[in-house]
Amino acid sequence: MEFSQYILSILIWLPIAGGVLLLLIGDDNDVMSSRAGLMRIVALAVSVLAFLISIGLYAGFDNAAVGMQFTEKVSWVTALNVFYVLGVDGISAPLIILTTFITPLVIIAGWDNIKSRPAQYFAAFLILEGLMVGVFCALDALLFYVFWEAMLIPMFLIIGVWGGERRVYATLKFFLYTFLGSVLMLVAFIYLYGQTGGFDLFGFMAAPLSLTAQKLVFVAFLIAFAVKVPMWPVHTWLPDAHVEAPTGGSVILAAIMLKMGGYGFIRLSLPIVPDGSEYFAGMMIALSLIAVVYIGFVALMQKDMKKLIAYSSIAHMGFVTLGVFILWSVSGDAGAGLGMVGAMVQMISHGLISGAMFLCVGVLYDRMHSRQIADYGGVANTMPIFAAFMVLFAMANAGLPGTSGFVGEFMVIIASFKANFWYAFLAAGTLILGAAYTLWMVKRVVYGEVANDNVAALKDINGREFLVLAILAISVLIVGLWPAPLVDMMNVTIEQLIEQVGQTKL
Amino acid sequence: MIGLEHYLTLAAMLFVLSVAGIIINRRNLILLLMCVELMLLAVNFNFVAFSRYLGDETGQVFVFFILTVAAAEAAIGLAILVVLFRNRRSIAVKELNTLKG
Amino acid sequence: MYNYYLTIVLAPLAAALIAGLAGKQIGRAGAHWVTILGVGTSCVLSLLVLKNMFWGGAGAENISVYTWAVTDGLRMEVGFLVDRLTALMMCVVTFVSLMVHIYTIGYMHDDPGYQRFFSYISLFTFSMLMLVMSNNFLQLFFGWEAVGLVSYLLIGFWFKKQTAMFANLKAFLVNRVGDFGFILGIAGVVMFTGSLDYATVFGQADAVAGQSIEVFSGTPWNAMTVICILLFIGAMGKSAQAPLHVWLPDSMEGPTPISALIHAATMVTAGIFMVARMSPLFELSTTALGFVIIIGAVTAFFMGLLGIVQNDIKRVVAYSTLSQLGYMTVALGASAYSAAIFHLMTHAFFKALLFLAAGSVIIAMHHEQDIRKMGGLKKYMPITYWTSLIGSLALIGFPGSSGFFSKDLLIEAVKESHWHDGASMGDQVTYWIAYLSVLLGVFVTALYSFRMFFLVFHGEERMDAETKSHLHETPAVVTVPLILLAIPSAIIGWFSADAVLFGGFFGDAIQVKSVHDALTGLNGTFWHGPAALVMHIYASPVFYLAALGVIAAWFLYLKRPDIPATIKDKFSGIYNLLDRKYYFDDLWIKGFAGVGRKLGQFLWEKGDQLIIDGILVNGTAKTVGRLAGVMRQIQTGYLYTYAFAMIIGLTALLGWLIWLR
Amino acid sequence: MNLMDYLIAAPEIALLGLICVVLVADLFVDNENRVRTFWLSIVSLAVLLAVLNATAPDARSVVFSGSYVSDPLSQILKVGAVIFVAISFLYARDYLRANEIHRGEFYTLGLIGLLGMMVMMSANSMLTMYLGLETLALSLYALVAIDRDNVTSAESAMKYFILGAIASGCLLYGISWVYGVTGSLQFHEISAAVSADPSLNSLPLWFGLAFLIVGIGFKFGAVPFHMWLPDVYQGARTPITLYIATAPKLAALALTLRILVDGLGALHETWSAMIMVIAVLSLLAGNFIAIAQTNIKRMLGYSTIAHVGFILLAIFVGTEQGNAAALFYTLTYVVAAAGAFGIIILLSRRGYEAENLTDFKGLNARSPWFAMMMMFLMFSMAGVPPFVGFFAKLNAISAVVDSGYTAIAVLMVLASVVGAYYYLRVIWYMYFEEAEDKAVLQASTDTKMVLSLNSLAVLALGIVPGWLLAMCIQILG
Amino acid sequence: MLFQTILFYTFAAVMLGAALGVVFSRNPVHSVMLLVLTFFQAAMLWLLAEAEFLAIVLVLVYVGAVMVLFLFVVMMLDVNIEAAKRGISRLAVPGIAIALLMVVELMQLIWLRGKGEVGSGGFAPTPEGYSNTKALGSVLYTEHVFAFEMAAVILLLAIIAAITLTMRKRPGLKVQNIAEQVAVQAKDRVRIVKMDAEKKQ
Repeated sequence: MEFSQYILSILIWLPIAGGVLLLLIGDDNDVMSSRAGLMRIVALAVSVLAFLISIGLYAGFDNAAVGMQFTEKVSWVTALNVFYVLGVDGISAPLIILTTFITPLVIIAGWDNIKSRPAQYFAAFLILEGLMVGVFCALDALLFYVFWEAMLIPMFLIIGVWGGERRVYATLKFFLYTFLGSVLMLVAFIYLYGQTGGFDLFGFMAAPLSLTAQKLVFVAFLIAFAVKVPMWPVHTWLPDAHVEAPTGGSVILAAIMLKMGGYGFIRLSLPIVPDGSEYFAGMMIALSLIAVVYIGFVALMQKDMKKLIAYSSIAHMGFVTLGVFILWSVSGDAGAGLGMVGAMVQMISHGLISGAMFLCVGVLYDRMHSRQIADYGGVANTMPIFAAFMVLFAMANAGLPGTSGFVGEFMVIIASFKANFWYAFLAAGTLILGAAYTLWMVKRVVYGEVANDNVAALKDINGREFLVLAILAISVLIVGLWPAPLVDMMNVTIEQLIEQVGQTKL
Repeated sequence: MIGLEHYLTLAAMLFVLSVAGIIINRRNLILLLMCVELMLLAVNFNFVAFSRYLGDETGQVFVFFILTVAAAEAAIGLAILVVLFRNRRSIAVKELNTLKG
Repeated sequence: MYNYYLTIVLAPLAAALIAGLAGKQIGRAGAHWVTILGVGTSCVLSLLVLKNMFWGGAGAENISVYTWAVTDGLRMEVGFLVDRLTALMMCVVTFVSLMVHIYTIGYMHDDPGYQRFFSYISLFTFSMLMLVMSNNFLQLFFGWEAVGLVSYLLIGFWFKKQTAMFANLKAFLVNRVGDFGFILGIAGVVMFTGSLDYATVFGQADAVAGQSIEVFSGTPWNAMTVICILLFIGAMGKSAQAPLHVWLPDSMEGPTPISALIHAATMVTAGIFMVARMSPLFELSTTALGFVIIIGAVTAFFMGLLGIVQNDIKRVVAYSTLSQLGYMTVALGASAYSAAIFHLMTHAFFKALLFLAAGSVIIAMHHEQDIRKMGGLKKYMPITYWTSLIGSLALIGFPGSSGFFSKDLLIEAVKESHWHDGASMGDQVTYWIAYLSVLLGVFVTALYSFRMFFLVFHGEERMDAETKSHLHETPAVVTVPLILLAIPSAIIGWFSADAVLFGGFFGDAIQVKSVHDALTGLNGTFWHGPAALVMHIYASPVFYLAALGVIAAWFLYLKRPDIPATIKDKFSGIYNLLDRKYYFDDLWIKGFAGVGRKLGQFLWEKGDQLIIDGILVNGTAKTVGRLAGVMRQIQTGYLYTYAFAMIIGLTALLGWLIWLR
Repeated sequence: MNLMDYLIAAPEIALLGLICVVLVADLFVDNENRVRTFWLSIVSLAVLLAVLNATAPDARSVVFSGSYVSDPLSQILKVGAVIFVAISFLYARDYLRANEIHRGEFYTLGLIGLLGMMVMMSANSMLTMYLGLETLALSLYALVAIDRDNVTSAESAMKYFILGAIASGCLLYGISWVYGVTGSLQFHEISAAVSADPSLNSLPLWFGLAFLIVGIGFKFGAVPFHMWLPDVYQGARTPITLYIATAPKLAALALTLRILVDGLGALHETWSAMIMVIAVLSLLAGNFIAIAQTNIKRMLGYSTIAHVGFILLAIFVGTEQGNAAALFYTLTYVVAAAGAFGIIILLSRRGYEAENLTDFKGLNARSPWFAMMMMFLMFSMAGVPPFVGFFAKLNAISAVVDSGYTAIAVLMVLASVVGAYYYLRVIWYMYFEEAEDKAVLQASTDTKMVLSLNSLAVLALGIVPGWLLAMCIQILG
Repeated sequence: MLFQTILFYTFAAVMLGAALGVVFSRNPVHSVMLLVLTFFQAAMLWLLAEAEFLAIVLVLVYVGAVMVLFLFVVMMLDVNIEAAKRGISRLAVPGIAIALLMVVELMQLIWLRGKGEVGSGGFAPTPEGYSNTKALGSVLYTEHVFAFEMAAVILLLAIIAAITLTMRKRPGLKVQNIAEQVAVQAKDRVRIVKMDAEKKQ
């Protein structure tokens, strides 16, 4: 019995166990009490341990291997032929590492500014972490679905309990929107179960399906994943959820949860219904481009920082779907694979950048309790270190080369040019729009004379905040300057995926 | 020749009449209980008719049990009615609407 | 040499990081010493590299540093291509940068953001070096954007100043418009060659030129034309060609040293450099070259005109920069890449000099920039005066100055270019537009240069008494760079023109089709060495036009200062047109930005909030809620309703069985 | 007719004996010591479980001249019913004591109701089924009215009674037609008669079927025969509601499966359409109207209607898979319902019914543990994994999809999205709002323990649903 | 035969008329009496159909016990008849309509569509010496013993329920304490009190 054999299970269940432990330790609203201290340390220790274990995953990951690694398989619900089967490949492994990487940061970020029910807060994040890892490594559709839906629960509570003014509206909208999306996916799963007799994803992939069936299944998947991504026009839950969520919630939501939509498209839609995906590819591309352009314009006019970043997330995620669905419009080198890898890198990078942006807003919000751009101005005068980070992340958000934000966009634009000039034309519009909305916000918030007394009274970030932002800044730069390790993880898997998608199932 | 159909028709009419009585009535709960008795009578008619038509006693046995149950039902129904009357001093159907929506 | 290159690039970066991250620890002096050391190292090593190329006979080197990423058959690398073009650029960049570093010590002496400033300009040097030394498009784009970033940071260096904040945002966004085209161009390159590497791409250039792309379906366009125009749009942004020039004058909100470094000498020339670097591609598309030359010509002439009406000392120089960049672009369009690069080099020196001199004046004037409030500074600031004079003369092409050689030869190259030989009507129109622009531009250049020169240094002293009492020459850290820049501005043409333009200096770095090669044609007909050219100035209209310009400036601004005002009144239409800069700012700000914001507001309020959220999402929720409210009414609470419902159900089932089944 | 018959029917006989013991023993207990009756009832139920266990059937055996059947289905349903009756007794105890309606008759009537359910579960003829049904129904009417001084209880009892009588009248009318057409009351004979003479499968039998469906629909609470359900859920005292909401659903399932599948399986084509219509209506009406509710008991009543829609849709497809799904659904739904009403009882105290949704405000602050338990239950009912409600819905939908009714499956999932809203609202009140009532929850340890186990069961069953599902499939396979 | 037919129609007409009277009568006491009449007519009809035992049981059990109970309750509750007089529900018209529709449906079934499927015509002939009562009795305690027991349970239930719901312990009411009664011992029954003789004062 080898440790590495169960590494995925450990990554799932360790945080969940930690979360349960926290719930058992119980709450103490006095931040300074020893119980609260113990609880925070447990939370951090568990999340850091999970991250260290995921480093082991990285170390043990074989870039050249085709197929799943670290697989585990146990029968779960025999009557339905459901298995507890886990495994990672080049698509899921980076996302898992991203998850375990972001969670400790979120926990540090919420260290002592969550005043009410901290144990439940941290427990929710730990449990959420386990479930998210579960989504990324589940290879059984039902197991996937269970993790996928279960994930909503902690998030629902995080937004609802620790959120802002309109948290109830936001969190209900979030839950119902995503729930609506996923139940249709469930119907599709059940349909496929009827066709194959099991919930094995590979079984689904191997099953021959008629074009009509594929189209319907694709639409069902689409609704689930499009909501999660989110794609225009099912995106409106995101700004609300982001605005109302506590900082940590926004970070997790933006950094990881949105990725599940993209992951779903790549892991499920493409290989299971290749012909259906091909049929709808044009529409998907159109929606992606609308997301990039339309949402770019909308983001420009936001008055709330979190909302702006939320809209920018939607626009950035448009690149993911674009990169994936140009698959059929391109052939040869530097085409489909590049788009797909670009989409994946964009997901990772967006995870880092949007997380960092939300943390930045959180830093301000903790001090001024406002997210309105108009309430700020000249923050750089009182918070120079913070301003430096903010500008860095803003630049990354605008896709500046050398930061991670550039890598994915670059790859996707290059690949989409091959598909159609206008795809690339509209996608590249983000260069202008992205810079416009991000930097305009930076201009109004960070620069200028000190706008009011509140800003004048601001204190620069403390060590804890510095640590979190610095870690993210370094990762943003590393991915931007040397994405090769990341890209190498994905190459083989994506190559294989494209080959698989290329074979019709009709 | 009087036969099955006639009895069935009679039963059907009684049945419908009892149903109509329940729907139309808005003043007296006791009347509803009586309509229920009528309805059971209609059913009994059916059973008797079929039993005789088929020459099979089981139907009549069933009627026997229905009569037993109907008696028990009447007892409990009236008991509930009494409870209701004690609480509300009224047995009007139309006033029985605090639970709704 | 690999270690040299690495050091050249990394030394400024390391210096920038030290000054930026550990600014507090190392102090002000530490910051300037470390950055000067870094840039100085780069400068020295760059000169060594150039020397090796020039005299050591070292060939071009194409080195890969590390693999950025490889996927789907596309290698994305970071690497250096160092040939003579690169080496020359490296020297220009590092030298000007070094000068600016030194100058900054004096200029920014009292600024609280001292360390930050040094960090930025060192970072800029690093970025610019990455740009010019790149051996592939990816890194080129990296450098391209990185210099944009630093430019953004530096324009907005005084972040409390609203105008500066406006200017830096504007600069970044307008540059992004260019980058938008640029990245599409790169995408086009990858599409047709499957590579980002210069060598590979150039190797396949001929094949690409044979292909076509349907941007609009049904109309196939030559692939190379599309790629080149897209790439050139990038250059238009960075090199501030009309209509993407609007950011450059505004960028003067930044501290003067960076105006010299970034917005005159180096960054803005990145576009010129890039086109020259891409000469193997541009050569294959006459259409693209036509586009380039027209844009250049328009910029060269019309931006120059704007210089005449500007009153801000830096803005005058800025418009002059625009105009000169237009010259270089025209040269590119005429396939005289070497001429463009040569002009780039000389321009770097004299324009940096002019900016620094302007900065010197500004220091002396206590940050007063309006030339109408200056005058007669000659006697207070002799060094600045003389160096300015050298710079201005070089700018207008005074015989023998560096500008003379570069500009004269450039104009001659345009005159003799393949456009002139073109048979078609279009070619001829292009030719005349280009040629007349550059020719008349000479007059305009002389006019605005000396207008400024006279207004600043001669004539009556219009500054207030307070300022006047403090007027004195600036300190050595300011004047030494002026002098050091004045020297090449004055003389570099003498011993580099022949080599750079006619000596095949660039070797394979610049490729020109023989039919396009006007410069080589000049060799022996027009060009007989520098001395001969100076001797034959009378044969060229350029000299007369320049002289006319200077005289006109003298007449209008020293002799009869009342005339300009009369002209202003008489031709108020034209004046307004010039004063409002042909309404380009309005086009961009009110036009595109305004429409964009309105569109954003509209999409947000009507699209997101009203239709999607209001009607579709919340509307559905409300409908469900209302439906629930209506449906619960069925549950009236009356027994008879309940019984009725049951009976209806029963009747319906029976009815279905009887009649429908 | 021999001794074997009595042995096989031993659970019912034992229960009847125990009822008499409890009934008599209660006379010797005065009001202060009524809890002894409770414990005696619990012991009786434990004994009954033991008897059930001892007589667990391996196969189907029909006794008492075809009136009584003992098979694995009846066994599992009976075990479930016994357990839920015991749970409802436990949850009820403290509440009844606090509200001074702690009377021995509650337990007696509850046990007689259980007997009725068990007879229904084991019924193999229409007659037995009817008698079991009436035994259950009559004890329920009495239970609803047991708080004699409560106006709404009396009102709801009256409504329940009248409508119940109409429903059983319809059921009987239907039985009479089936009897008239097939000449038999026993399910397997009816089935055999229809198979032997397909011409019987025509309008008269269908008519009988339609009337039977009214009875079934009423018992389950399916639209449009559901009208009693919200009123009774709201009007009855909460422990009674708990009782009604749990075990009788198992009996209703038995009623449905025995009549429609065992008896009239050959008419599947006809009844499936009817069941489908009422199921879909239940699904929609239940979920929609529940949204507009402010009383949580009433809301859960409408939610029950929606769940019934799911159960009936699983049955409507007529496959073994569907029946197994219905069984699984019912069993697990009842677990969740027991827990939910248990928590409502927990929140109530002397003279105070926690029956408004707003009473749940800030429960997380008052008792994080039970707030979490309630959250589990609500998510389970909403069908969110990893709670068992998800698997229940999954099986039901799976059965529907596998029979080719994908559109209905889509409707089912969409309805559950609508339904999710009102479950979420409970969680919202518990977690996102401040408490208006800060009183500490009072309950005895055993209640708390069982309630916790009950609620945790929805999670545990969600994580390991396999055994129960396998059991359901095996039973109905 | 004809005589039987006439009897059938007479009884049927009276029964339906009485049933209508039950539903539409304004006085509950009248309703109860009309219901009794209905049951009597039904019993007659059953006799015609040769279901003698049930006919008798109907009269004995129903009229004799249940209807009396009804009457008793009507009297006991002392309903204000005047107040209860008016009022037909809003659903009267649709109610009657739906009832008519149902009649149409059932008639369709019985007379038109069901013809030949239900079978029609007279009742099965009874063998010589057939005793309806005996026939029922012989199956009631054998085949239907389980049901019979259940019927007993239901009656027990009815007793319990009725008592539970209606028995009131008024304050001051003297009730037996069964526990005490059973647990009583001889020494509790007789208490010997020793007392001193009274003295005359």
